[in-house]
Amino acid sequence: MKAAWITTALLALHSLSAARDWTQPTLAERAAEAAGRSPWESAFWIGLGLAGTLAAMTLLGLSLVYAERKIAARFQCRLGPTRVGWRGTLQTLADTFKLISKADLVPRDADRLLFFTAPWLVVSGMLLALVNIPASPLLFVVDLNIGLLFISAVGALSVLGILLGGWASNNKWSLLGSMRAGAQIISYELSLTLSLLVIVLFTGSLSLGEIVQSQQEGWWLWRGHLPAMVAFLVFVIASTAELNRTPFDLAEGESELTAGFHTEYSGLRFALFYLAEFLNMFIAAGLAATLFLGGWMPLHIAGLQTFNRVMDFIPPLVWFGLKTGGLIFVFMWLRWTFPRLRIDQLLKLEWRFLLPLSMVNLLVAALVLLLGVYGKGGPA
Amino acid sequence: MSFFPVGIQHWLLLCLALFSFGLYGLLTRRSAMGLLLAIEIMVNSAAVLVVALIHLLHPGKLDGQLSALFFIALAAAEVVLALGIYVPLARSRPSGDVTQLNDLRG
Amino acid sequence: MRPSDPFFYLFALLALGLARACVCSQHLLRATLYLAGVLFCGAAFYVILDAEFLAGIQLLVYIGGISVLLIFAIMLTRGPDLLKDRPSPLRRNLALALSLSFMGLCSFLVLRTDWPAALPAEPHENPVRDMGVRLLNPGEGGLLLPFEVISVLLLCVAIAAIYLARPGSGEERPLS
Amino acid sequence: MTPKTLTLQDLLRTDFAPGGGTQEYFVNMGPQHPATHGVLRLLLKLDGETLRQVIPVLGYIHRGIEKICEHQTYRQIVHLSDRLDYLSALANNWCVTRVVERAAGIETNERIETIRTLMAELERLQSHTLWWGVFGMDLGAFTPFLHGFRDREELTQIFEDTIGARLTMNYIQPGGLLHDLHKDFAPRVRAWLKDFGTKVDEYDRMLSGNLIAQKRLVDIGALSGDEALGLGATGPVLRASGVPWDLRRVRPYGVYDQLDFVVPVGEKGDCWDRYWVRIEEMRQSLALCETLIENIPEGKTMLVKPAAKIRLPEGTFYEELETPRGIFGVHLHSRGKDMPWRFHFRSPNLHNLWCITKIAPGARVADIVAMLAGLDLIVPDMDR
Repeated sequence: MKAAWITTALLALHSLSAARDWTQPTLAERAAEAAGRSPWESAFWIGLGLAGTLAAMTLLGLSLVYAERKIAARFQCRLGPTRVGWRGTLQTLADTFKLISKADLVPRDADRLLFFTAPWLVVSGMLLALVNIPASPLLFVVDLNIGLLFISAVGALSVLGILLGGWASNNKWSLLGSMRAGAQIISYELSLTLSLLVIVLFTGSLSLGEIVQSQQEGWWLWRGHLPAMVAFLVFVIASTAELNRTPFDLAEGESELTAGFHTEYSGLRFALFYLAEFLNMFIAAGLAATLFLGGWMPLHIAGLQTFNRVMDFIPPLVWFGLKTGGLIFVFMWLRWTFPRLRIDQLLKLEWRFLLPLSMVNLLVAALVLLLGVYGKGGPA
Repeated sequence: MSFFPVGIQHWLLLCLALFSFGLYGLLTRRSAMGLLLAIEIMVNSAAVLVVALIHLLHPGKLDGQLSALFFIALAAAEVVLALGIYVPLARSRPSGDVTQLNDLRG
Repeated sequence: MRPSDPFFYLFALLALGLARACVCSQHLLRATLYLAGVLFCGAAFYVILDAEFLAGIQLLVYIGGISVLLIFAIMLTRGPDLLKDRPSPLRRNLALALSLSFMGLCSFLVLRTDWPAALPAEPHENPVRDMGVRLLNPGEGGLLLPFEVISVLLLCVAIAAIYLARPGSGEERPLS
Repeated sequence: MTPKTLTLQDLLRTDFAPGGGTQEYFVNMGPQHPATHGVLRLLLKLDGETLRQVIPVLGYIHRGIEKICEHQTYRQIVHLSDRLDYLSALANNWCVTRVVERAAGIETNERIETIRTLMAELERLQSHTLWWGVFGMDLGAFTPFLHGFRDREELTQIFEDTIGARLTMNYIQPGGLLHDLHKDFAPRVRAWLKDFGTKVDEYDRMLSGNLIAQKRLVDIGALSGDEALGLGATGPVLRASGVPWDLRRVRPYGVYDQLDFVVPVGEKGDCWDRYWVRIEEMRQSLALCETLIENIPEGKTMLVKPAAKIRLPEGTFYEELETPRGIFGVHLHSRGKDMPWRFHFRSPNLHNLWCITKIAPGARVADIVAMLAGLDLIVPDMDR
């Protein structure tokens, strides 16, 4: 019986990985292709992309919150959710229903229009970025030729949402929190973008699909030598700051600002902020995995043919999931280990350390590219 | 001129309308901030106009996009400088009303 | 009718509505949000005009940079008097007349002009790369000089802004 | 000319002048705020993120305990003293007991004194453990909070076996102890102490050595020894400022005179010194408990008939001792009845709180949270 199960599972896995063609068209390309034939077919692909993104968003949000709670519990010598569903897996779903059914409170003197708009701005920014993440050749909604630029551009929508939400709440703690968030995100955006540019320099493309393709011979983390490694570190630090997670969670530091910009939010709108926070973490981790760790490309080591064949057997979605999951775990690990920085220390870290470092790093990357010493060595 | 297909005239009229809104704002606003917002609308409509004209008259030529890039950079510089003046100004006096800024007069 | 045409009308209506709200709103912070909306529509126009890179830059610079800066500046400066901006009826009517006549005159010219047909398309395999090459090309058709000039300008602006807004500048050089 | 009394309204004036370039504003930290650990209200005068002034506003949990004491018998007062600083309930009990015993002339035996000392030291450990967890949480690290509570929980269960209560102990009574030790007490305490020795090292690894934590603590909120004395600060706050004043050493009570321990003293009096002093006190208390648990003499644990009414002679009596947070004093004025005529508590937290007004100006909003955490305040003890 067991053997039958294993055989079936292996066959299914194999059919998935065998179906892999690394130049598969994305959903958007399918839609465009279909538009030439019939509008219905085009609408089908567009609808599939939208529905898939929304479903993935919900599922990811729920599972990430669950993972955070379980991992935090392990760090803190406790169990985490255990009651609802198998090992508490449905706990977050139950909490979501609770949040949705809660009374919708708006502070008396709040600016209602901005107060209502802010969470949607944050979520829309997140959603626009999410469609660009290449989870696997099959699960890739759009491959914009300016993908990377687009992702960092729509990230701005969430800054706008956070700033306006904090201001509109008419609460001084919220305002302080949103000012902190604004200053922090604008500052760290610089070194984040500079670290992305290193990879753009190596690949010569902004399209995430092409960036993944370019790592067929090896991940940029290894092939890019020192600059790529530094860029990876800077990216992880700066995106932790962009995500407002500990040790950079000053915008919502609960012991200082009660809850920062979302102090006055409750119910569904709070849930939106919360969802956006977790999905932005997924986007950051997915982006890091795509840029530096080869995206859905399997791990290959040059010269080990059998090993590489075995690695090829694992479907790309699993590879992407493993890499992204590992990075998400790192984010959570940081969060449950470190205390919080102070605002001036935070800005000092960026302007006096990370920004000069990433600028020099970009120059070194250009030098590496000019001398042509990249592209050799390391696990491919 | 019909609604479809969208041609040069449609784009020109759209940008003109946007520009006129900006002009209206420029003439009615009293606060420095409001003026800045109006100017941004005007600059943006001009940039769209340039891109649209080049795109529709000479498709594939990149000059429109390149000049729009310069537009964007200049607008960014202008806003940064304007805010650099505005913030100390608004802090040192009761409001950001430009009609009250007549200290250099006589 | 091209597939992008309905989108043109959609975003044109949106942009016009938001622009009107932006110049008429008495609440400066809301006006800034409307401005962000207008700029977002601008990015949409660029996409319709096949300039995706420009759309990305528009989002990054305008929404991510300028709108956030504007909101920051409004938050940093105090006072409810800043947030209300109500023009007098005379001023409003004059402005309306002036901008409408400008609009009318220019529309008249636009509609009267015979616009030439489009030239044959110049194909680009990778427009972003070609733009980059143009920007850094010192030779024929190259834009290296303006590019360098604007880089220097941006640097000057950054330094000037820091100088103007540095703490204590208000006391040392009173504007009155 | 009448002396001018400053009201809250006077303090609430902002020094804003047009053309000044900066703008000050007020923010209420509390009475409901996570960093104040209770209903304490701090009015912060801020300029951006920089603090200009801190005005503590008390009275949100005032229960009139001193007034209630005037209508309670001396045994009942012990019970009320639990409700002041609930993390040092045993020390508070002991202080009330000592003043009553001295006034009534009750002599206790060696066993009672040893158990009292042991319990007080165990409670110091319990209190500091909780403080450490909350301290981490205030700095933004949530994990220490649960680790601290985990270690405190076991000790609380040990207390529960013998005393029957987890927080409001009411254990040290005039004339002895409420109950004798539980039969499992000694082995469980030994096991816990053995375990806890490794835990303190774990605390060091988790928070003390963290670069961010050090950046947040070192040179923040420095309080000189003179200032600390002037403000009436006691306990770890005073010792962190370099004043080696520990009543267990300078005026020994219980069996402290037979014990050997070091009083940790800081240098600069900043948040880091306050942190370090408490961590070091944990190590010292650990050693003390290990000695005490092995040396509990035999004897009776209650020397007065529990039902007997205690009637004190006329006079004024004062006793003080060292709780985990500083000097706790009881001032008792008796007119010969079985109830006091006036009963006054000198609570350490009220005086320690006032240090914040000295050290906070010029710091950031985040620093005030670190300072409050370093002062280790218990709000019901201030308001009484």
